[in-house]
Amino acid sequence: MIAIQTADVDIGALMTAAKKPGTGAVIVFDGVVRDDGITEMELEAYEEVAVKELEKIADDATRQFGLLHIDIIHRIGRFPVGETILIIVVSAGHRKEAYAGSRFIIEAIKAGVPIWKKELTKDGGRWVPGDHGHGTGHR
Amino acid sequence: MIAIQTADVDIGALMTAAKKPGTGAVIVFDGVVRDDGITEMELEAYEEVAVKELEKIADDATRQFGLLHIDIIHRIGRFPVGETILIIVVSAGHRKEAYAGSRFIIEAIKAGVPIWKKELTKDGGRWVPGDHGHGTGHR
Amino acid sequence: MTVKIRFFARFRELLGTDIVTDVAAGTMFTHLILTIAQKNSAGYAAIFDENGTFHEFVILMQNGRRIEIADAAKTQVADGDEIAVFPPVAGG
Amino acid sequence: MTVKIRFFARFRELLGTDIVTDVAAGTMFTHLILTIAQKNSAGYAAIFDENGTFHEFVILMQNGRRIEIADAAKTQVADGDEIAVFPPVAGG
Repeated sequence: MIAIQTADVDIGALMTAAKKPGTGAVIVFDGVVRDDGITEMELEAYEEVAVKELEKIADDATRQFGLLHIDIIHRIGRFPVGETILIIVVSAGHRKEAYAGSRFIIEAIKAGVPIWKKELTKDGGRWVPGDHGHGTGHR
Repeated sequence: MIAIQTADVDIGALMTAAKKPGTGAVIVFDGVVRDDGITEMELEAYEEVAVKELEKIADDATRQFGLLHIDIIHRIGRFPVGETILIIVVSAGHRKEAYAGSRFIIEAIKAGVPIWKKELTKDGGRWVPGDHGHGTGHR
Repeated sequence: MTVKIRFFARFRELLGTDIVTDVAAGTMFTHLILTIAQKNSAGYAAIFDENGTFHEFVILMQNGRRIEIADAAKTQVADGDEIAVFPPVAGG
Repeated sequence: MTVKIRFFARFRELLGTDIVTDVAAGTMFTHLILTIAQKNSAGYAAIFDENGTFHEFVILMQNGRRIEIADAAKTQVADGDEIAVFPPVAGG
């Protein structure tokens, strides 16, 4: 499942569904709003394009690392500290591919998917600076 | 929580509890009985020593990677294909430390914790060969 | 003909988004955005330098496909196009 | 005096485990395990080579602490000891 959504994610259900035949390792990455002296985090996406980019990243990861299953759910909206903003679930036959595939996906998301984050503080807010010169990964 | 146990694990509850102040990334490793033409996997541990080794590994990982929380639950008993046999949950401020810490823990478990696995087939069984020359990591 | 312009993040806060506008046939991408951005000087400065060239970090899309800054001045927009202009991404 | 011997995995299948046995004062680690292992030739062969030396991959513990094979022949066991002998670990 690849999605940009506001709703929270049932990680247990995703992990159960990720155990395709041949699975030996499942890795979950749970990205969380970190308490950097902020009140909330606001996330915005260019949804149609972001979903396509996430699908492309999942295809690339499947091919490169022989993954058996991938979920990427990126949340948008406004969330307090501690809340999940991104879940990546991957399964593979062996741990090496699972770790490498999971890491590949998060780095690709950070480099090239049109999603933005604003840290809200009691004095206002600040857009998290992106990675200049990269832009969307798939041109 | 560090444990050797027969019972299954509530991963959702562990992940919620892992979100200590400062957490930005949680990584879950879920090790699963892989279908290598087997019927079941049987796991055995030298429990008292294994728990101490896991605690030592968790301390090492906390120190080396600045982890904020660690759970390691290794199951023993007899399990069908697809069943969880090991759960590692780590949280850190940033993804890099979380991935590295998680990987460190699984490699240390494989190298040095007194746990053994037997693959059961319809014709009998076969002990999974360990890593000769390593033995328990902490002498 | 009409096109829709979508700004995101900081650019959206300064200039709005989902701006549907009438344009003349033959209008170029850069010219269109220059015109729209001029309604707010902070928005203009966020996207363009003093020569009216896109800042090098600005990302441009036409119907979900990336347009290079170097090509935008000679890229025509067409009826029904969705044009997107946004700062570097920061998801994950 | 009595000691408890714990074998694990393949060694346990061949020799049993949690073997509580009376030993004379001054008994050495290697000698104790040689004596116990002799009750089953496959168990003996799994742990010792033809010279009665531990196979290099065998792991030895006395009360949860690792004993090197080179030291085991001259390591005395004591009353109440828990002695463990096992093959290379394979958890995870």
